[in-house]
Amino acid sequence: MEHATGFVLPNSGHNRDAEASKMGMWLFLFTELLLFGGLFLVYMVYRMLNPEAFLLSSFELNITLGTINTVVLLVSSMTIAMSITAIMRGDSKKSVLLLYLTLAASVIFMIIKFFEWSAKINYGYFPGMEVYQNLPDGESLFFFLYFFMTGLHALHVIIGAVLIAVVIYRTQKGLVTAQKYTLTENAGLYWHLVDLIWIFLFPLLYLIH
Amino acid sequence: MATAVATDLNFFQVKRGFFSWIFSIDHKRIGLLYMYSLITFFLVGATLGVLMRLELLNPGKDFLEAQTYNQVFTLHGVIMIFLFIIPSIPAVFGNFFLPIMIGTDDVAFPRLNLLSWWLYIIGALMALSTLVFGDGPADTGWTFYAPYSVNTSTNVTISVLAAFVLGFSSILTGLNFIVTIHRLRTPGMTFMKMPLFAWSLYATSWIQLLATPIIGITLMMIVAERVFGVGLFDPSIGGDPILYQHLFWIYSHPAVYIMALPAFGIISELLPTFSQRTIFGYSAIAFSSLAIAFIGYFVWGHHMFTSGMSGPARIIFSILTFLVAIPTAIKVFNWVATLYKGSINVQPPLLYALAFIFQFSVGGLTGVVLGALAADIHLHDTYFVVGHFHYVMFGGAGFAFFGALHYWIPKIWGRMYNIRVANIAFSILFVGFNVLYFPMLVVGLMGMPRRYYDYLPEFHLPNMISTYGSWILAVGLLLMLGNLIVGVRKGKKVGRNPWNGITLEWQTPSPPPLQNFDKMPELPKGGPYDFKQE
Amino acid sequence: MNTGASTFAQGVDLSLYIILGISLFFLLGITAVMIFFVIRYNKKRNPKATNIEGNYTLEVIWTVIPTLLVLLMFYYGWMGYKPMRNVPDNAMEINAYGQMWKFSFEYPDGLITDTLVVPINQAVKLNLISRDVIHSFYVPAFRIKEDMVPGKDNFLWFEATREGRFDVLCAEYCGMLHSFMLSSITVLQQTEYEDWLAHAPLAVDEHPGLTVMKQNACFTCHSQDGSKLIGPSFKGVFGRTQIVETNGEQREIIVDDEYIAKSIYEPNADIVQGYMRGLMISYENIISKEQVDDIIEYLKTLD
Amino acid sequence: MEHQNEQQEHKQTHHIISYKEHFSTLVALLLLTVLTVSISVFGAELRSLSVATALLIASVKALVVAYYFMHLKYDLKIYRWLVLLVMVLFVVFLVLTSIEYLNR
Ligand code: HEA
Ligand code: HEA
Ligand code: HEC
Ligand code: CUA
Ligand SMILES: [Cu+2]
Repeated sequence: MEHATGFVLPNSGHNRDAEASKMGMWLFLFTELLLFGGLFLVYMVYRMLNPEAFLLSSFELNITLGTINTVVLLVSSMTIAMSITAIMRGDSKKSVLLLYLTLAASVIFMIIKFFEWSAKINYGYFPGMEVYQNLPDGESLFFFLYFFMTGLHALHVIIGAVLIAVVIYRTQKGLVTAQKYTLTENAGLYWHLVDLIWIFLFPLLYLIH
Repeated sequence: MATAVATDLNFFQVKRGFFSWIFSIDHKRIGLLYMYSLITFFLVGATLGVLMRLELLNPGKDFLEAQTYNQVFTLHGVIMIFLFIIPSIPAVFGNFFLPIMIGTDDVAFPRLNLLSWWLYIIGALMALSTLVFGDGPADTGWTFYAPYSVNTSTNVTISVLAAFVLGFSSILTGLNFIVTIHRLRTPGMTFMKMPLFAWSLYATSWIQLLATPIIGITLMMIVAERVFGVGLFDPSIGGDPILYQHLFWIYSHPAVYIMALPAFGIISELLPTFSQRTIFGYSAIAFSSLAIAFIGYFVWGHHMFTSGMSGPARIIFSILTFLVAIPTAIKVFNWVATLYKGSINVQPPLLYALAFIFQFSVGGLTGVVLGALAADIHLHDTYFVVGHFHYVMFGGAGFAFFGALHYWIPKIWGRMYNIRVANIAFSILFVGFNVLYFPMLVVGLMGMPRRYYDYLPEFHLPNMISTYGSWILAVGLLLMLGNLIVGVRKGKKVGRNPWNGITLEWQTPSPPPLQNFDKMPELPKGGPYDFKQE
Repeated sequence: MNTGASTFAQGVDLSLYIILGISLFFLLGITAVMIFFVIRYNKKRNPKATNIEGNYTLEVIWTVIPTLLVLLMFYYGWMGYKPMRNVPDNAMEINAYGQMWKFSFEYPDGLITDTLVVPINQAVKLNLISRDVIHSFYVPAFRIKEDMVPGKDNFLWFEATREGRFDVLCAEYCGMLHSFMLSSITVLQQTEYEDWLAHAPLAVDEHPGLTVMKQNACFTCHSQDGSKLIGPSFKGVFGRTQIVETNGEQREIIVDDEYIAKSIYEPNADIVQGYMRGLMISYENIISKEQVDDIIEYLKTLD
Repeated sequence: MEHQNEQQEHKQTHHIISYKEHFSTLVALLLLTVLTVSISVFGAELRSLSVATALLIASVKALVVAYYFMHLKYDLKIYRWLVLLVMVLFVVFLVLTSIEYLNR
């Protein structure tokens, strides 16, 4: 930063430093990972204590929908990664298009999630509901975890979608360019994290067969 | 490049007015914002501590109801841990001095830094708001153990959410510091030429970053359980209350090193400056910080030796606990060796550093006693533990904080407090502290459990002495703060370098200009504590 | 520290002495050296400092020696602890219950007491059971402590080596009257113990409802003389008109059989005005239907 | 010296991954998904093994995402070390906790 007297510190915090923002993003992802990590730990313990109940309850989940959602997220991960390639090559139109695709995928994911959740809630599996109260011990733990983990994940999907919308807006405004694409990169990193977590949630919740 | 053109305006003068402070993104101002708010909360928490001591002066009811007493110690714990000691040194002195000591003009993300402070204030207000509505502040102890924390009708939900917000603030500070240290060191300052205070903040920041999310999610589970009426720790659906304890301590044990490591950093700055020589064993001290941070993650089970945890786990956690004492021991020995053949200038900051070494050793060694399985079975949840953690947290981290205040206040405000009064205040504090807390160790060995509103008559004498100690301590504390405040406003002006230090902050005017330096800082050639050149 | 009165005391105290001894040595040593340096190398005496960057040998020494010492400390801690989890086969089993804020004990023959009486030199195993939140069964003189965790079986054993009466304290915070959750262990000679057991007040001449309520510690929260404790007094409770809050709405009820039974099984369904929710736990799995009827009969007599 | 370093860093981060490479990554991930779903649906005999295989496949997928989509492969080395550190930390949490619960 320019000093009143023209004196400049060599490594100044006010310089634009793309590497620093990226590092900040990575560190933030680590905290997110450990946030879910706490839940995975709880999951592991309860699954160890109630293997049969977890098996039984996982039959209630719909593998087809789960698989579709997995594919949706994987594809969206690719589109956002490609959008970074596009912006680095200076093709902001293509970049925006790919971002829109990612956004669309997030909406599809949420719609499917919505149907899954409402089906479960209609059965009364939601914590505090009648059926839930009468489930055997381990199964109620499973459903509590199911709602808690997928709920928290869905929250992250929403945050990611908002972030992507911001990137689209700023790219269209010309604020994101081939020289200055950290924002897209960071949004991409965040979105991949959402994908990463799902990669583990999916087998742990749906595939205990 | 133009050099050495002095500017007249320091960071206090560039802008004025309340809003220029609370929306400032200058790391120095944010550091001071933290300082003012922290000390305020400390006084609130300390007043609660004195209240408890008054109630415990005699067995039986003195003037508090049982329920009130329980709320008082919970609030005392929450304030002291989350609002005072965890943020203390990193948020105040880390913010103010880390960028200066590594020769840059701000942290990597100044706006994020301001956000951290705001989150801190919001969390603090939430924690204090529990006082005014509903059934009052939580009465669970600062550990919020399930299932009691799920059953009680007091404002646990808000306290827990407050802790969550405060955790977020802490994470963001840590993230900011890590990036700052990686990206913004001045050219020529390699990791191995960094001041040890920066090293200790680096290790601390990693703990903040990687441990805090676990408590965040755990506290959310408590909230969920309170909201839905059933939950993951609810035994009636097969949940395990002990799992809550695991998750809580996975964070809270590393958290004790969030409190201790920055204090170690302060001591590593004070000793070389006041002995006018290099630190003994620079790399041993630097790497032991990382070792403590790393091993510290794996000893959480020592808080649960009587919880019904399985046998092998108890043994593993016990042995790991002993291992974490080694890097700390290395530090202590290196500090003492730093005094050897120095030219020691006994000033208030050094006195605090010496008191730190003594009191932290008492605290640490009692910690080692608690780490032993057999001893902990007897001592767990007794006043011995209360004595242990006040010795490490207050006698250690707290005294380091006071030492840092005395060390850097002349730099921050450019004025010196009255040294004689500071020495007197120190002596009263030191005596008061030990009279207050040593009896707790004794009464703990006798078997008095903690969180007791009332106690058996045989525990009377030590409790009485302890309460008298709290009065002495109060006098010392008020004298110390009063002296500092007078010093800041009316003290004699000092130049750049009143203590003859050589880390970079002493090369800039006091108070520093907005950009931190008025000329290119010069790195000492032989590492950060190379006093040879003068 | 009071002298130990169980077979564990020796191991625990030994580990304490060893660790405290080593600690004291280091503490005094460090402090003395520190003070000596500050005086000897004071600015006045030693105006010119000597720079010493470190010493490899010293670093190794003060890493290795403490490591060995802490391993020694660990060993003694472990040895003192080891017997605590190995219950001898001939141990006598007693169930120990913890609930807000009272301990109670159930002997194999069904005898239920508030304080524990055991024979000397006899291994006793306590099955630790909590009925509400976590408590901890602590006998300082015996150097034993173990938590009572709801939903989880835990245990503890000891063998008393001295006659006398020893305090039992609750060492895990469990709510308002945590510090009043006390009991005692009386250690008797075998013959005296048998004598006590034979004459134990198994069947006292009191109302069965009163017995049930005593066993479940109702009176820590409810008085019988009209004074307000944590819950409403039982004096004149039956038939009185009362304002309660049900699902957030206030309504007036008359205390009858059904209401009392509901108050015991679902205490949070109706909250009496002026009292707090969540303090009283549900006794659904603890007090049987018949016992509730006894309680109701007894409450009717209190006017 | 430092400046030179930064230059190098910039070059490194400027690596552009082609669309084709991204597409092949996706194909690999989809194949792995098909694999784990079919093991779970058809391979019920594997039983206890299936948890391990499911987690193993998930880890491989995660690694692929991190390496290619998240550019770890082309980034500064330090990121790889940090990711490793976080993973080790978390795995030790899991191990210590399972030691406790398996011996209950
Ligand atoms: C600043 C905070 C801080 C620090 C640094 C420490 C440091 C240590 N603590 Fe402490 N601890 C707390 C804060 C802290 N603790 C708190 C708040 C609690 C209670 C929480 C609650 O329940 O509310 C607690 C509780 C606690 C317990 C649980 C007690 C119980 O509830 O039963 C244990 C048990 O192992 C323990 C052990 C240790 C050990 C081994 C260290 C070690 O790191 C200490 C290392 C230091 C030294 C060893 C001294 C210096 C070295 C020498 C002088 C050299 C010679 C040494 C040797 C040869 C060994 N602590
Ligand atoms: C850094 C942390 C820290 C600090 C500094 C302190 C400081 C003090 N604590 Fe601390 N304490 C804890 C952290 C801390 N505490 C924690 C974590 C717990 C556990 C809580 C739990 O169990 O959940 C605890 C528990 C605890 C207990 C045990 C309660 C129980 O188990 O029943 C006691 C009892 O004596 C106590 C006393 C004190 C006292 C007397 C001080 C004093 O040293 C305070 C010093 C200050 C003064 C002497 C006051 C001077 C100032 C004034 C008088 C102010 C004037 C007022 C205004 C201007 C507004 N504390
Ligand atoms: C931890 C304290 C506590 C204990 C122990 C306790 N109660 Fe209560 N009880 C309360 C409180 C507080 C209320 C008032 C709030 C409510 O209605 O839930 C209450 C209400 C009641 C009421 C309704 C009283 C009225 O005036 O409407 C009955 C009946 C009752 N309790 C019976 C019992 C019995 C029987 C036991 C023992 C088996 C018992 N309680 C143990 C705290 C307790
Ligand atoms: Cu029961 Cu404390
Ligand atoms: Cu600990």
